[in-house]
Amino acid sequence: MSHPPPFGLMAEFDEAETMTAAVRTARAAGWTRLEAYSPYPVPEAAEALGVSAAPVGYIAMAAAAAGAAISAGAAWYVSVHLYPVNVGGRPPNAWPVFLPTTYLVAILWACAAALIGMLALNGLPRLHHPAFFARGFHRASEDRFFLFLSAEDPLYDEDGAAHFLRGLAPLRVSEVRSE
Amino acid sequence: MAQIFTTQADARLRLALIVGAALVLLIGAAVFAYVRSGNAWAIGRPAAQPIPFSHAVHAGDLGLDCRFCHAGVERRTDAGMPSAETCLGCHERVWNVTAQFAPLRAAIARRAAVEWSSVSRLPDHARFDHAAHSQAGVTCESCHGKVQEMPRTARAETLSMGFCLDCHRNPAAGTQPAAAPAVRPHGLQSLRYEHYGVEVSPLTRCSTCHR
Amino acid sequence: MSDITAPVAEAALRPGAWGFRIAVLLCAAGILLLGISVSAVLVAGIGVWGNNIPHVWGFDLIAYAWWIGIANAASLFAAILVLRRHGLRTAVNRFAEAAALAAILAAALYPILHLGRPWLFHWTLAYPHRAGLWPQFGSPLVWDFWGIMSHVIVTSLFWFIGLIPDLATMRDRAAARGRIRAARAYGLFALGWRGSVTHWHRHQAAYRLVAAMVLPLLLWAQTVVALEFATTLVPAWHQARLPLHVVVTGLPSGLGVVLALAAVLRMALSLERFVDDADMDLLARLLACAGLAAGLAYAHELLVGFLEEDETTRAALSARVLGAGAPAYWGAVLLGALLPQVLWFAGLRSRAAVVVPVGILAAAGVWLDRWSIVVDGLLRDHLPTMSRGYTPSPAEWGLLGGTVALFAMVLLLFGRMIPAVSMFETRHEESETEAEEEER
Amino acid sequence: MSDRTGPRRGPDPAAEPPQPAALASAPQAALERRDALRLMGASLALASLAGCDDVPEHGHPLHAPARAADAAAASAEYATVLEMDGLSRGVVVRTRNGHAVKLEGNPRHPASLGATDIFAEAAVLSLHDPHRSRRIRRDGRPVPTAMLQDALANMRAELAPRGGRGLRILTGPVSSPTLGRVMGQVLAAFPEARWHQHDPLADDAALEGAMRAFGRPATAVPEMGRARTVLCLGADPLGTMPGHLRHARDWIGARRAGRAPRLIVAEAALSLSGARADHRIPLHPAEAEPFARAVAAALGVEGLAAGGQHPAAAEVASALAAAGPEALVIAGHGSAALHALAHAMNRRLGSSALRLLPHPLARPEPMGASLATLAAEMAAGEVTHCLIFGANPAYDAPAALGFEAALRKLPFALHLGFRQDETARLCSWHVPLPHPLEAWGDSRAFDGTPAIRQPATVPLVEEAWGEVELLSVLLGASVTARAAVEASWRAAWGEEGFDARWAGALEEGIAGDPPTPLELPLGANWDRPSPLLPSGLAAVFAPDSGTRGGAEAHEAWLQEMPRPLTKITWGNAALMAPATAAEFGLSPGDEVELSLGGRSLLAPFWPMPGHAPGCVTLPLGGGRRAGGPVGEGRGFDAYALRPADGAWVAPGLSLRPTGRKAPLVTTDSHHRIDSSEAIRTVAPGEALPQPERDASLYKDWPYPGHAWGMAIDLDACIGCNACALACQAENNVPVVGPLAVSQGREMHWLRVDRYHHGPEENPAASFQPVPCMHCEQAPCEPVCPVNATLHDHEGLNVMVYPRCIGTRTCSNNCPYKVRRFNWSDHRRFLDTPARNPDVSLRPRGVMEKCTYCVHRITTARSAASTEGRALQDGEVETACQRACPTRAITFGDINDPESDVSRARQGGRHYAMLGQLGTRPRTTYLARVATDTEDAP
Repeated sequence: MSHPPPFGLMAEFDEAETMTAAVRTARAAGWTRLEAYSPYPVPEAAEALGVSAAPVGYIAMAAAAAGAAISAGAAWYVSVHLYPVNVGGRPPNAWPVFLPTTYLVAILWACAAALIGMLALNGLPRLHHPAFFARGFHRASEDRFFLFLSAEDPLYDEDGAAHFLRGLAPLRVSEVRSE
Repeated sequence: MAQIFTTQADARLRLALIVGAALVLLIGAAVFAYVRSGNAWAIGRPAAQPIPFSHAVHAGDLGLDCRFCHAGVERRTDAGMPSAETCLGCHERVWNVTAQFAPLRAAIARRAAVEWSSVSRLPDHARFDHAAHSQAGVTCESCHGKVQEMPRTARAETLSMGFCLDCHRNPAAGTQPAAAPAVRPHGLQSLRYEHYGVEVSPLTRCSTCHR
Repeated sequence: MSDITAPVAEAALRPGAWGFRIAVLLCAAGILLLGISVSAVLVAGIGVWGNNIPHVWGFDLIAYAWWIGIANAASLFAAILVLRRHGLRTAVNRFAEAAALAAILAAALYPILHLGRPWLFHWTLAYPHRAGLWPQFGSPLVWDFWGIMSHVIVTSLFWFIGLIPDLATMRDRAAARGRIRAARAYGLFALGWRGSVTHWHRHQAAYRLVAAMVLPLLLWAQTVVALEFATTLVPAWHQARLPLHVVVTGLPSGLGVVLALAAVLRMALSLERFVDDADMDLLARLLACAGLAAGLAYAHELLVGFLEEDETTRAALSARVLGAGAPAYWGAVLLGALLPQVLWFAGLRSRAAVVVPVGILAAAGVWLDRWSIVVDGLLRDHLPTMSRGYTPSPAEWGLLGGTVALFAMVLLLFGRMIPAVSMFETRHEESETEAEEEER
Repeated sequence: MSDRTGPRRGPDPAAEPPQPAALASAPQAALERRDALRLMGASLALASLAGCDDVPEHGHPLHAPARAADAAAASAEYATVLEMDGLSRGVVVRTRNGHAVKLEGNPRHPASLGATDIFAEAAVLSLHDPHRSRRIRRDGRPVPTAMLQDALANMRAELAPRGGRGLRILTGPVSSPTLGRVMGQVLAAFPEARWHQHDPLADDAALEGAMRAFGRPATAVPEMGRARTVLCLGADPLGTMPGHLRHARDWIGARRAGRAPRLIVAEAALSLSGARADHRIPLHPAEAEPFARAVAAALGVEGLAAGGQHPAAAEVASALAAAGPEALVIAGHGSAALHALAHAMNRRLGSSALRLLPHPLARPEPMGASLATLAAEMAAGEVTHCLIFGANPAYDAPAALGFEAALRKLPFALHLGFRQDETARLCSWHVPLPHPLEAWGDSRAFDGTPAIRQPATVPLVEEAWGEVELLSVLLGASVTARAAVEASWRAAWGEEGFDARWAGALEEGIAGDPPTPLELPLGANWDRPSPLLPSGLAAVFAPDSGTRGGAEAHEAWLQEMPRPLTKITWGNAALMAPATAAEFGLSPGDEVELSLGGRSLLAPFWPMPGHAPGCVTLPLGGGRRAGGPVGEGRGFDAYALRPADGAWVAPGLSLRPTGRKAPLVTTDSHHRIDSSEAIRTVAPGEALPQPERDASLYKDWPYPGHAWGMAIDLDACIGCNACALACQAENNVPVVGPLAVSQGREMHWLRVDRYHHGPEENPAASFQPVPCMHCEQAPCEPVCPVNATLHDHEGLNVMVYPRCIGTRTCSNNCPYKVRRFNWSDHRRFLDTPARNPDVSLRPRGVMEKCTYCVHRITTARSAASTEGRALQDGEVETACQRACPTRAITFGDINDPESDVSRARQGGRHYAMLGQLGTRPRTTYLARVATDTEDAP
């Protein structure tokens, strides 16, 4: 049985605060390829990791604009160019009555884009991931917190990284294999 | 801990998503194409007729004018189907095949019309005026196709609302300018108007064709 | 801390009890009734209903507006809790969202079924039809079509986004117990969620963003339903205040259903720890508030209607309020606005035997309000010669009963299969509480 | 099928192909089944026949030379006549492929002047009725024609030696010169035979009154157009009186010309004339004669045998006196003395507004007495053979007469009738009668104008026999109906120029002029007062405005058409003044038990504002017991209470509420006094303020070609429903049945709203026909999600049935509520040869509504553009417009300032219903002109 190359090292914590502190320490130590796992949102840790959620908002906003434009544009194009008809004496381009659907479609697209954008930014769906190899990782969705150092980090070497993590007072440090 | 999904699971999921999306698009496109296709409108499928009449022989080889049999085409809503007398007027003398013409003789005996099957029948709610169209320069061929090449008469166009609208939106393309004035003085074409800069033609109003 | 997750997840993962099975059977019978009623409408046409001219709409639109009201109020409530990061969100968000989703599914049946030719409903969609025809974008019904479609999709999205991390929990628990099939099923829908802090960050942004979008969407969707009436020339309907009235009087129905549901679920699934007495208390007081708001809407209706409106509108209102429409109107006021006021009494609102019927009756009161608008609004029209009565037929009652069963069935399955309270929100909440305690 | 299109089988035995013997002996059930299949199949099977104009028995189409080439394929029109109470009115029948699809009035005929009434319109429906009689039957079983011929031959052989003793012939009222002539021949050949006539609606009192006044059966025909003041004593010249279409036209003609005849109506139940009266006096039947006497006395009529008192008399008399020779008194249903008084008053006033004409019937006689004699003879066993032609005494003879029991005893009774009705069931023989649109004949109008009735449609029943054909067998010389009619007119006109005159008569629809008026002196001893009616509740019998005497009860269009004043459909009700009903504690729809002379019946009560107190109006024509599913059991049979002499009034009625609700279907949800802004009234000469065209943010859509509009003159509308029925016939509008009507699902595209205004004891009534308003800013259109209702380039609000998905929102947003929804699929009942092929049938689940007869517009437009000319004003006539007796509806191009409709809109009475809503309707109204019973605003 040949050992596959390691994916990285996982340190397990039982408190969000220790994990957050560990993230801060790691960042200060110059680690760049690292990730933290938690059973509920820990905004402080995200902040420490330097993650921005703004792109989700931008995606939603762009989708809203596109949806609105398509909806209003379709209504206008159909009513003015494709088949102009006399509906109760209203002019062909009765734009105020196109607004309600435009508004609804914009919201619909924004919401759908928020979900899809969030998933895309997160690289989800990804059913198989090396992180699931980590020991005790199933408790990441329950009550444990993890800090992960990637093997691809320039600072990474197996012993140094393990030593660094042990210094952060984890419950356990374990190697994560890549496959 | 152990992985719940294998490494291939992600690939399979992606494939499933892509195939699913492609299927949806494909089915949509197929339906879109089918409802516009000749199949959905029975194009090319001849109807059962009381006698095996061939337009290819009469209109093609012999070069008979359409109006010889469809006498009302320039004057009436209904172009008219030939009566048994019209057929037998010639066929008493030429190609007098008694067995074939039995339905015609029966019709004369019953004083009834010959029960031709129409291949261009429009639905009950549509009204088509042959006189108005022929006077406006619409050729028979534009709707009925090249009947002079059809041994068994079959529908040549969908005759769907979209088909009618194509021509009603742009009548010039479908008519023979030589055969009629560009715009008939009291025809609907003469009453095009503009509203808020949008040009509207009476030819595309519902009541022009529907009843 | 794993004792937070266990009871909630266990409720979903343990085998069904007898009570559950009986309830499912009852609902299945109701859904059979729904099937029969729907078939009757599809086969024989809506002539099997009691509608006529001028009562072209009856039970169909009443039930539609009513279900939409429940869905709206419940969704609105859930979205506000998320946005305000209110403590109650851990307890009732999931119910509220699920109730909203079930209600919107029940509601979505009606706009299609009530058509004279339901199989042609897709003509309201803008797609290239072979006849060259297009929908009429100015119609409130097209607005409503988009409204209900957006409503269904956005409510589902909102519910699903909140559910992803909990599905991951379920996956992991099932895997830990060696139930690999269940783990795979949950895992597929958890989309490989692994609790990355980065993911959480974006997830929260999307969740709150959708929650923020739910507010205007729902207000507008409800408004569009009201606009179907308010844009007509019927004197009782042609009012600028109607959208507000419909939104506000819809609140007691949604909150009433959420309250009743919370009371029932926490007993049935033994979730007293997560939906605690304080949560129930707050929810009950909210329902009382909603009743108060509805009461204000009625007061506004009467004041404006009798003091400000023209003679035709006044006559129409007076027929609804004082004439033949009085039973429905005052029934709505009594059940939707006045009855919830008993919940101001702490002794009463702590009892499930009070809270459940009050919640359900509040919803029934809103149904009466919709009857008062849809049916009794036509008691007095412009011309007296075309007024007729309206009596619902068995097929309409069957449809109403059937959609109630459908609603209950969706909720039963929800309670059985997915976590009834938001586990990650609960964890989050409790960790914050602990932190606060520590600070003290 | 060839035998159907050949010369139709007449009574000639030689022409009769032998019937298969098996048919006669086949089991009854099999025959019935076979028959049922034929009933359903026959009309459809005939649809495939194209053009039968060369069939000798077929009629002569209008404008024959011009249309000859196209006649086979397209439409043809025939001028013919239809009878009502034996008197004819002219119609033009439009046919498609040989089938009658629509009737319209014949403008040349004096009893029509181009208008129709609901009964004429419904003839198309009865023609195609699947329940009409199709087989010769003996004791109820179909038998071959040969058996009938044998039976007739035997009968002739039996009767001839004894001079016809024991033979009785009972007909309806006969105005036909030919039938009269043939009857004369029969009576000459069988001197002991007797001819009786029966008509439940016959006005025997009018005949008796004329006999008293002039000593001969004259008839006084009013000339409404020449009168300045008209007193109607129970008469209804605008509604039920013979010649009503003509009277209505004369009345409105004078009213439009500013010579409005002041109409004073004294009557018990509110009638159409009463509704439009300038002054109406609710009069209990017991007061009728005293009132007339008081008026006569005040006028100075000589020879009065008794006096009378009535508070209103003096005023009425002075109004009549002031009009002098332009005054006119018309008596209606009442006593003979009342008619005599009317004649005397007219004579005293020197009235020039009436014509005294010979009675139009071939043999005028008091029909009640005639029937009573027959019944007595039958009961006494003096009758061995009875031939009943077209009459239905087993149903519509007064029950007190015992006619049914007497008829049952007859050894040989032959019923020649259109349906297997109550009488047919009691007769040993039944022979189908052809529909008037299928058979040759002739007839006279109310003023005696003769006309030839020609078949306008392919005969749908092979075995039908006309009266003349059957009688000719009895005479031993079989002739066809056409030959008999031709013989009559050949005798009248002479041989010279006969063919041209005959062709002209068929083309014109009239066969000569009315007779010259008579100059008759008032006889001595003309006034013989009737015995005073005892006090107490009185029953007043009246023809139902939908089913008349019951003969029309099987016409579904008529059953479903809301009665003009009560809006009752599919039945009848006991009508009373609200005050009288209050005495009995009745509310609308309560069931009451009515007893009179030992007989009783159950009837629903319905209030009628303006009804005279102390009496109950019982409409005749309900409770049919046979003849078809349409009419059977609709309402109650008032003949059960009618006195044996067929009187219109019977005292001593007792009424008892049963405490139950009776099933009564009405479209009247506001059966009380209810005025509305919808109806406007102006003082004579007053102009309504014409509102500014309301401002809009949007520019108006241009209508560069025609812009169709309709103006409905409420001052001319008499509420007769002809427009609504014409619309139903023209547009293939379905009949939905009583259940659906009770649910509020009636389908009439054009309804006639009735409003009462004024005091409940004596209100005025206004009628308002409401078709689609074709609003320029139509509220229905913007709410449709699929563009199924739109405006076209000529301003029509069009409804696109195939596009409709049935959200019904358009109806919600229609303030006029003129849209109708197909709650179920009616197409299978409509897809018959009787349908108008120019109007498509609507499937289940779609909206429909008035189209302004868009098919007529497009047909006319195509015809004009094919001929390279512009459409002329008046070239497009809507069905409702064409039917209206008072020309209340004008339709045309409002872009053309010279069109009739533009001129109507320019008058001061023009207004838009609910105009304040900003819908800008194209259908607009002309306000009513106030009369003295109502106040102008």
